[in-house]
Amino acid sequence: MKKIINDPNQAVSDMLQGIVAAYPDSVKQLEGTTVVVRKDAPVAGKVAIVSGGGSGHEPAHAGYVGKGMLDAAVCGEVFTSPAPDQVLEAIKATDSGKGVFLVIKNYSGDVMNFEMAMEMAEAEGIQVEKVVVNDDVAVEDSEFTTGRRGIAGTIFVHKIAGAKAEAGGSLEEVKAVAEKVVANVRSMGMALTPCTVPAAGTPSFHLEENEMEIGIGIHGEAGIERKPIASADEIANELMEHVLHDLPYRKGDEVAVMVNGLGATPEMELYIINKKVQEILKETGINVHRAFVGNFMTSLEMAGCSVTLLKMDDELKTLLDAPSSTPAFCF
Amino acid sequence: MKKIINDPNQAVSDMLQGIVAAYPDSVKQLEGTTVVVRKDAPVAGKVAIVSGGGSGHEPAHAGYVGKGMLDAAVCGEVFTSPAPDQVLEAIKATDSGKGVFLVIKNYSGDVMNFEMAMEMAEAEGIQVEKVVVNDDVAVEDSEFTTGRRGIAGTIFVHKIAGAKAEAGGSLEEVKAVAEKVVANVRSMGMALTPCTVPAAGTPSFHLEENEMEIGIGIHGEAGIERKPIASADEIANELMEHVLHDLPYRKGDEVAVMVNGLGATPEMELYIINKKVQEILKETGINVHRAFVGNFMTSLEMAGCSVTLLKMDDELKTLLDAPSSTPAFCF
Amino acid sequence: MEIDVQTAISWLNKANEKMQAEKDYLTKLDQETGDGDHGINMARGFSEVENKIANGNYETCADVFKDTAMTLMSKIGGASGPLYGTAFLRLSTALKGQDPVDEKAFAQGVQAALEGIQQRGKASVGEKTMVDVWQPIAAYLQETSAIEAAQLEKIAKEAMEATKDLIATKGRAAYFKERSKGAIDPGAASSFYLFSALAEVLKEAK
Amino acid sequence: MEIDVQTAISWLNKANEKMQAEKDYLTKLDQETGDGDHGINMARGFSEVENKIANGNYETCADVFKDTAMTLMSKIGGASGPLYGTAFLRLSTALKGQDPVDEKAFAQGVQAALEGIQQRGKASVGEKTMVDVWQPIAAYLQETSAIEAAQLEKIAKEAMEATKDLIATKGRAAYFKERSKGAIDPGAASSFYLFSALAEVLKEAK
Ligand SMILES: Nc1ncnc2c1ncn2[C@@H]1O[C@H](COP(=O)(O)OP(=O)(O)O)[C@@H](O)[C@H]1O
Ligand SMILES: Nc1ncnc2c1ncn2[C@@H]1O[C@H](COP(=O)(O)OP(=O)(O)O)[C@@H](O)[C@H]1O
Ligand SMILES: [Mg+2]
Ligand SMILES: [Mg+2]
Ligand SMILES: [Mg+2]
Ligand SMILES: [Mg+2]
Repeated sequence: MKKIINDPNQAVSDMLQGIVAAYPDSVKQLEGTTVVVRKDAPVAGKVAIVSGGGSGHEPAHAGYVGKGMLDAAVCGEVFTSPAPDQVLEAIKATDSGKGVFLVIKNYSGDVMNFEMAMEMAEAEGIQVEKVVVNDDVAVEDSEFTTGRRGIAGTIFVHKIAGAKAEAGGSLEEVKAVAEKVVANVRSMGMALTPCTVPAAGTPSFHLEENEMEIGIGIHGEAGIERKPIASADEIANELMEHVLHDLPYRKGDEVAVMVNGLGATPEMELYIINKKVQEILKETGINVHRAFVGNFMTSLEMAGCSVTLLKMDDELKTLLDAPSSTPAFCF
Repeated sequence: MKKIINDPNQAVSDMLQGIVAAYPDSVKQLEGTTVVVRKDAPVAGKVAIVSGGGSGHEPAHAGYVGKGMLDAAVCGEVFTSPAPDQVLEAIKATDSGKGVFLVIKNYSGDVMNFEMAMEMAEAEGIQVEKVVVNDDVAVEDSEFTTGRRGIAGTIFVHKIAGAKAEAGGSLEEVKAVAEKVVANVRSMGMALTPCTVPAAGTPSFHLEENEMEIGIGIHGEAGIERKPIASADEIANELMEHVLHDLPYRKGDEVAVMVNGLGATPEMELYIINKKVQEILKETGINVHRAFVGNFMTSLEMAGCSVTLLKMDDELKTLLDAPSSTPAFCF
Repeated sequence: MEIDVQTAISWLNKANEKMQAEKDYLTKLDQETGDGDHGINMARGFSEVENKIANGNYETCADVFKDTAMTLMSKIGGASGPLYGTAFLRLSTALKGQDPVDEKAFAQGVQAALEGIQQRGKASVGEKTMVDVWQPIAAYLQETSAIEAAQLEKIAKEAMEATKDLIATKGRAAYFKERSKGAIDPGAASSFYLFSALAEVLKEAK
Repeated sequence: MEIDVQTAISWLNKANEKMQAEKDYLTKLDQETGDGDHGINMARGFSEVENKIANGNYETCADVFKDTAMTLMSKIGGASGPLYGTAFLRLSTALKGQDPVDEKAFAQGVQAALEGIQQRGKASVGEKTMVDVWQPIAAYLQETSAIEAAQLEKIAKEAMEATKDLIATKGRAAYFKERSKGAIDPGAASSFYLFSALAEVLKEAK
């Protein structure tokens, strides 16, 4: 394991101190917790947006704390959902009386811990609503299983729910628009290499020099299919095929696109994927409202990428384009 | 070699198409060249800022094209300076009559190619000035050698020269402030892994599982010293010791800090480095005006980081804080 | 046989000992079908439990298990945190006012714990989760008239090993579908260590 | 012996052949003390030269070398692009109006090329660059009364090999200081292939 860390068990706590030290004017860490909140929290008259999950996905989620996105990010151990008491602290620190909205990625752990916190907060008289993001089309959606994972599409939920809240939306309105995003966003990823949880010390799976994993998640777990490495164009084709047919996205639709790096992918490669993604969209007759290329939802030092599409309407466009100023997402 | 590419010889050209496809409203590629320019170039009444160099450092330099930073980025092959004719096209496309300012990283190739383009442009009656960035303290500075390399500190030159130009500064004023940045900026880097030039297909050097390189550049070249991997705190200490003593930065100084990832470093690790960097600055009595943590000047999929300090005065602060809106640097 | 405060504490300390010893193995199992943190999670959680109860002054088993529950709930996170937390919380509630705890009360407590896990995680038997260990243990405790330590351990072990051939439909392992077959479920394994710790403590207590 | 347009073209085609054949080797050398692109750069540049001159209709060597210069200058980039580009530009200028080019004129042309490289790169002999091959070649051509192909090649080869023991003070290799010792300079190696191509063409032309 080659990592720039001190004690592997202190990696998350060191990181949080490093984040707060980087942006002392805009964020702070709630004492005794692993919660990063807007320095001006609670923001009067605004619904608060709280997200989080295991660490190792940076800049998600602490990098999205700021005006126009999250009020707080609850940071668990690496790839481990934070416990309910941490989430509860985030809820309490950000509620201005207008209620708190939780953006949860669909993993058993995240759902259970966040829902427990929600119950605790409600018991304390705080209004809380939630959305569960499940954009990963690599995983079959079925009533009888855990269901689809939440991956990079989550960033669009943060941005749009955040903009709605910033614009003065009520808790119900924020929930409604977040659900609209979830209904219209789909993603799929692939990887060339595994990654190593610092405290584990060994990679989570093994890939041969000529192999790649298709349908990868963001927790170092293997994907749904292992095959020989293909060209960037073939990879883009495969990911897009699954994503496009799932909603489905159709000729005449307008979308936002995210080409997301998993942590160790040179931006050059992400742009090469984007070239093909844009060509496919053009051929399909789908218009692109806006594209995002970069590392938004990572999996430590995994090499690979995911592609996300979000079908837009006028409301989503206005909210996506609204200004936000956070370390990792700003315009 | 595990890469998401098509033909290795087409990687740069594919990437450029992917960049332009991502931001069609703000940038364009000059036809038949590897130059990315602001879509509204030439910007009337503004000194144009042109930079560039070999590719493989993304988001440098195309990611910094936009309002408040660069007017054009000239993109060479991977780690290979672009030829003079490409630089000349960038100069011609961005000159509004107020002159063009070249930001050159100090490598024999970059200096020679950019200076030849400068001569050609002057022969065509265009006013051109330049600055050569040489912030890497790992390399000895001597009259008789190539001198120090330009690394991540270059981003501060882009930002500050860009802001000066955007504010209506003359070519001489832009040059003066760029030289002030160069005089006050110092960096040093380290790596845990090498990287692979796509067309070469094999890594540029080899490191054992327990080794790191101190004083690494950004072109896949080995560093100045090889040693056993140390903790994040020790690494931050070593880099800071070299950087701090070089200018030197002193008690009471105010600085901007950049903790830069080389491409495959999880953000978590960059923030862990930042934690220690900020502690060291605090102990030394140096105030931090602003910090930047992320991938700004990379070396393909190299794992590692660099630390940059820029000593600030009021002018530099105003210009660093001025708004910029580019894909990779925006606030 | 009865379970008193000291037995309860010994059980949890022994469980911690096992979680520390098997930390890497549990993580390795979780690398195969999950995200590779289960051993780290359990080792962190149970070492916090040991610290917590070492500093307490307990009069009832219910209180020991309540502190255990709260500690696991707030120190583990992930999927296993709320599940183990809920389990011990239900156990605690069921044992309130029962000290010293007799076998019947304990059996009912474990049954309540199982139900808590199932409510929280919405998994039933055969989905390749910790439920597949808790269910047969709860059943054995209910039906037996005198807990035999060796039998308790054997049932837990076989139940754990049986998860190997299952296809996961809950938890992260579910993403692998057919590919989840062939590896023991990490949560089933940690549950086995928990009950094998109990068996050892009961044996010693005799 | 004289150099006519056909010999000039054969020289460049042969040089391209060598750059393609030695592409990986040159890149490997550049990985040792540089950034690992020299073979890629030279292969790209010279294949463009071959294409360019295949489509031309040349009356003078000066024109062949001018197109070579412009092509290398705009297709290589890096440090070697401007250096080889300048070299061939100076060679072209020196040979203007001299066709067919005799040995003396050619010797003066190579001397002018060397000076161009030195002006552009500010390197002198012993700094572990291509200058260390161009300088002894220019000297040999000036002092000999009749170019011997074998001798030309031998001088270039020895000069290239001698760069191995030098410590670089120019170009990227300079960053390595003492560590740059022990590896042949990639630009010296490509210069050797250029002159060894010339030697082979002159031999065949006899
Ligand atoms: N819905 C569920 N119901 C019961 N047990 C579950 C459920 N989801 C996960 N588990 C158990 O939790 C274990 C994984 O725990 P752990 O690795 O600590 O959490 P995570 O999956 O969040 O990383 C699984 O092996 C399984 O036994
Ligand atoms: N200042 C210089 N003067 C003469 N030759 C130089 C100089 N700098 C570099 N070179 C030559 O260029 C070669 C490297 O070329 P190349 O790898 O193509 O360019 P780069 O160094 O930009 O990657 C070196 O081996 C050396 O021979
Ligand atoms: Mg986990
Ligand atoms: Mg180069
Ligand atoms: Mg796990
Ligand atoms: Mg080179």
